[in-house]
Amino acid sequence: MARVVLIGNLAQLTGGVAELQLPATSVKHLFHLLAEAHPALAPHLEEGVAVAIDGQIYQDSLFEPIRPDSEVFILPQIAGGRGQVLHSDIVGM
Amino acid sequence: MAETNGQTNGTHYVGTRTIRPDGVDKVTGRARFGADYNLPGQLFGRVLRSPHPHARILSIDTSRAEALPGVKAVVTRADFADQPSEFIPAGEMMMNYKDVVRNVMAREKALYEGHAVAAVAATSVAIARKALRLIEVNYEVLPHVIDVVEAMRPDAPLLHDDLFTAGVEPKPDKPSNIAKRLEIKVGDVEAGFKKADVIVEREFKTAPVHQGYIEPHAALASVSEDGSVELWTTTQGHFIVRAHCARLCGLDMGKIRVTATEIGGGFGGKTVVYLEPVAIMLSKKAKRPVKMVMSREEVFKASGPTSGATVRVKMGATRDGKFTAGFAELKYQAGAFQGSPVQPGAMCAYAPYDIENVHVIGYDVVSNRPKVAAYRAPGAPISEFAVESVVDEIAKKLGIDPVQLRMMNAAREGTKAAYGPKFGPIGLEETLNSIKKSEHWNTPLRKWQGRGVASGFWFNIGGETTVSLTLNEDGTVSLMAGTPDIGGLRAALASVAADELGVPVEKVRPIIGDTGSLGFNFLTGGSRSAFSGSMAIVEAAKQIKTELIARACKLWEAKPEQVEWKDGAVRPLGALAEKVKPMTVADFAKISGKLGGPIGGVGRINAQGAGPSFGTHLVDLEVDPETGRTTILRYTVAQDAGRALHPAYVEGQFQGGAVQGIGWALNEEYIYGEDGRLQNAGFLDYRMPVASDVPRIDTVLVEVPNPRHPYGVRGVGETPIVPPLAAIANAMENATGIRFTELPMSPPKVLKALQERGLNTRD
Amino acid sequence: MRYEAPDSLEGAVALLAGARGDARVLAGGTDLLVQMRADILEPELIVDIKRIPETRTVTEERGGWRIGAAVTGAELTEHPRLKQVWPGVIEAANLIGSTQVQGRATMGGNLCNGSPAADSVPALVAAGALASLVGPRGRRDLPVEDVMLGPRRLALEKGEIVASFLLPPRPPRSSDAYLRFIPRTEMDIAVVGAGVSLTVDGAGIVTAARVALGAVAPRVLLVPEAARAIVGSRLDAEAQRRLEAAARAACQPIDDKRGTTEFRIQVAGVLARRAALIALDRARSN
Amino acid sequence: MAKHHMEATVNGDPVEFLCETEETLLDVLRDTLHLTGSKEGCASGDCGACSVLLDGRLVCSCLVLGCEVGGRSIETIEGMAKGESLHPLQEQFLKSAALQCGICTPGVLVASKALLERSPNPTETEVRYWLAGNLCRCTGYDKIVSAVMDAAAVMRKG
Repeated sequence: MARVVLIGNLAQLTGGVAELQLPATSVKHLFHLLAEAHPALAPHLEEGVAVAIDGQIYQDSLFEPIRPDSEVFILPQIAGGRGQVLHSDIVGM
Repeated sequence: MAETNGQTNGTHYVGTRTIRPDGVDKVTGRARFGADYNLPGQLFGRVLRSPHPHARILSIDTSRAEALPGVKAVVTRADFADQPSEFIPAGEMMMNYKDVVRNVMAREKALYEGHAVAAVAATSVAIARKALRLIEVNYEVLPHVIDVVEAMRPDAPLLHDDLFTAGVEPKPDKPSNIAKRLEIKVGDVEAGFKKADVIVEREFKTAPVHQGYIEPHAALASVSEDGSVELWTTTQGHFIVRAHCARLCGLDMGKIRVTATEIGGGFGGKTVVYLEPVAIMLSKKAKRPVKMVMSREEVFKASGPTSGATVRVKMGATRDGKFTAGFAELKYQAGAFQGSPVQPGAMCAYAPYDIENVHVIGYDVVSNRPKVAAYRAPGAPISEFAVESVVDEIAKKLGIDPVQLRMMNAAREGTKAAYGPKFGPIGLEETLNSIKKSEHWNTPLRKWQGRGVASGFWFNIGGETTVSLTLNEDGTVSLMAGTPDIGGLRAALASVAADELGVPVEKVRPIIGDTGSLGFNFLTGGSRSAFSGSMAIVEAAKQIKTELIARACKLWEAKPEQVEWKDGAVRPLGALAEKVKPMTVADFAKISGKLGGPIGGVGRINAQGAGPSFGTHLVDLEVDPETGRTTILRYTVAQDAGRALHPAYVEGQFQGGAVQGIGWALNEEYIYGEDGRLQNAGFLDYRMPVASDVPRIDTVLVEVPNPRHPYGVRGVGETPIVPPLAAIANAMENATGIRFTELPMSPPKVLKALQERGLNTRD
Repeated sequence: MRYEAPDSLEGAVALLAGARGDARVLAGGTDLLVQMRADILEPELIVDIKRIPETRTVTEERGGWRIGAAVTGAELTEHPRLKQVWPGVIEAANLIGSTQVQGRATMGGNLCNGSPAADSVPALVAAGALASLVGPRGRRDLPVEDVMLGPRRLALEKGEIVASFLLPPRPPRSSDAYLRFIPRTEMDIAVVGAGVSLTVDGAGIVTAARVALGAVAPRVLLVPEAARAIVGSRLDAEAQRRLEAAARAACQPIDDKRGTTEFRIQVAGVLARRAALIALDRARSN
Repeated sequence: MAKHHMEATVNGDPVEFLCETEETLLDVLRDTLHLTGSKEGCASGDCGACSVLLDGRLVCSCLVLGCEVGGRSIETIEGMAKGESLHPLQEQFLKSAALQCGICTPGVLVASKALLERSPNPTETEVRYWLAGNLCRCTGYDKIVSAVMDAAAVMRKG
């Protein structure tokens, strides 16, 4: 079971649950399991979050594998994708 | 066939100081920037802007302007379809096209001085300006609020009656100017403070500052009768501009072709659309090309600065210097619409340190100012200024050398970042060490001189990137990237392509393609363009090498294991080497037709694995105690670049970021009058550093390779603006004994502080 | 918008006097063009005075110097002799804007722009310079301190222009200095300016002095009390304190984006003292 | 009223143009003569991106009226390279990576040329103060200043 930690306001959408154990095998699978457990999270998962798997941050990347002993953090996304976003959050330069 | 990339291919251009391919055009005046484009029959567009910081727009009468000979089109809020209140996530900061369309053209209300209210296209600039004076706008002036703390008061003038603070439970029943409250919690700060022997708590204030690019926003749009659009604009991301214009103007993306002109600086400020949708709507009405260029005053009043903020920081440490807890409360100005960089500010605040218990609360607050736009490491300089100032105070209280204290608490590989996950290999310690070892650090100072140090962190990003490599018949290589080149990107990418294909770098011609020539590219920002672009080139080159090896096998009737790619050629192995000669890229190019047609590769990636970049800055300064004037005497930047593709342009990023930080720390600020109007909307009184204000900026290139990048590259562009604010405040404290907590540290503030302590004399 | 470039003072005066709407004199244009572009001014007539010989020449006259109102800062700096005689005036003119602006900006324009922060004006006032005005009623000389009445308000009659400045003859052991305060090292408008001109006797005692302050009142101030504070002294610590106090007492500054009232008053004393010490040092070595 | 008919010399070539009184030399260069190498960053003489030489004197072309330049000689960035060969300053700016975005570069080069014509061996301080009227937001000025000093050395050797 991967250890999954929600950082920041996302925990508010789970009624305060900030840490879960989930048998996720990929980011896509993880999102599916999270959405099942906490439907309020669903709209925020497909766009708008980054996923850190064992320290490495991934964004808009559904097929990244997750190992049973992985430590996974769900973070605010570090930049908006696809440009549906006018002011992407962390885009300087 | 062996996996090949730069490392195994024997790199020789990467890491060297090649001449940038776009250089000659830029030193001869040939390079075409936003305002340098013109089309036959073009009209000139001008924008009418609100003189009021906050006013209801009761009516707009454009009839007299439209009647003026030479006026071909006028647009107002009526020409832009309203957008539904649909939140699109960008990080946890939600963006909303309902706001975007209102920022491009005011609807119910003008929310800041300079807010666009109408626009005109005419046959001459003079006529367009005259027409603006003929537009009658009937305003109901409303009370305004500029300061972020005042805007948070329950009785403050309300900007949006449908804005309810997000992130608080239960959902508020009254609207407010607080768009959002966010929180980051790691460990237990209360327990952490209990373990502390020393606790320092301070409140800081920073002023909004503008990105200050020298090239004003400019756009040239041509809309034809069939609704297809050509747009030339100075932007950090033409694919992003296309997406926004499609949405705001109700057009199909496929019908919009956006060309990114050479860009005269952006620093985050050109990740946003202002003129583009307006030029398109004017051109659509007039059926003629429309050119729009902002004046410098418009740039200051109507394009994004970054947030001013109020920040409270509380840190605890043990007697022997271990940080036990860090708390921060961040109140960031968003401008007239929600969306300040408070989220990244919160995540970065304690990122440089290995600290178990962190609690950061952030507020995103609207007020009657221009909507903030990204600016170099958005949000981070503000929160890290506060934390790095307090770190220095702790060092002083404990009598520990400030570099030593940072070293003792520095984040390193495996450290759990203050925003959650563990760090991979990072270079903070190396930057601290190189500063400590520097001759600069060990030079004595005189009275009224001070020395300060501070570290800084930025995430960096990857993201969607498409780059194409095409072999021309003569063996030269055309490289097309889709991220605008602001500071030497083409030079860096050309070196990578040359090394990947084993061709001379001058045989590689890099260009920035338009939105019709390449697949999607996210914008140049987040320090991603060299990182992601070079990754995509490795991928594109791999396709070419695979194809060449396949063709060689066909031609030589050989098996893959009988050939290898080495140093820019497919080489026969063993017995085969007796029969055939190695073939270079150029050899294949000459006869590509005979071997199956044109040869090329396209790297289409969503780059992951961006490595964070840490930096440490060291500054010496001198204060004139009688006038409060500060002179920067000496400056050294040490930063981890992972691997510098082009060292000179990496150093340039370090130096430019440091000097922008010097301006932020000492003189730059938005100054408002009681009337809510900006008083210094020009270079004269905005006071960016000039050449005589700054010394040499020495650089130390630290290279701790990023294991997730084929060349070890980390983004470098943003981190350099993070440390200067605190480094300078720490040096001021060292010079005067006074802890300055408000930016800018301009002479009147400094002299006042010195006078209050009777220090304002030379002796 | 009409543009005229007469080659005689009479021609310029006639054009200005006859103008129907707003008429403006163009010397260096470094203020006029900016105000036109910012829609602050929309003159009906622009009279370029740079083709008028008197406005463009520097000549020795009556033992002093006559400097054309349209001579640029760069030209003044390059003049072989002026810098020795009037270093303060030249360094002041030299502080108006960047190198580029120096190529255009003039002392006439600097004065007639009517800004209390004009850099060359306190130096000219300290120097005891006269402005040579030519108008419909002929020529008259006015002390520079009397030309400006307040922000954008001048003592010029309709049709009257500043043709040149007259710097008086210099007794031995005399010199001057000008200092200004700006937040940056260049490119800013003076937050405070101080000009000091003085003469010392063989024993190094100040026998005559003029002290002028800029940007601390609605107009550039001549401060006789400050001069009195140092005449008869060797500018010792006590005299310096008196000078600072007198200079500060004369200030009635505003609070604005460039500096606070308190800041301007405090720094005016400091700059007056520093300028006086530089002038003294120069005078002694003359 | 009618436009002014002007004749002047730009980069050694005779030019004729018509302009309104309010048009600046920068407007004329960019919009009428299509010499867009000179840039408008502020239109108030505060950024130096429009720097040109007017009868050999460094000025901001945004602070000169088009109708003032009759019979005078103007040098812009477009006239800096002679034939095939770049000016030593242009060469050095490329070698030293003294530009990033490049918008300020034409003005900086024209201003630096004016400096080296007057002062072939400038100190770093002299260079920094001479160029104080040329804003650059990208480079922090470091590589610009060293490029000018190095170009000066090259030019002294001849």
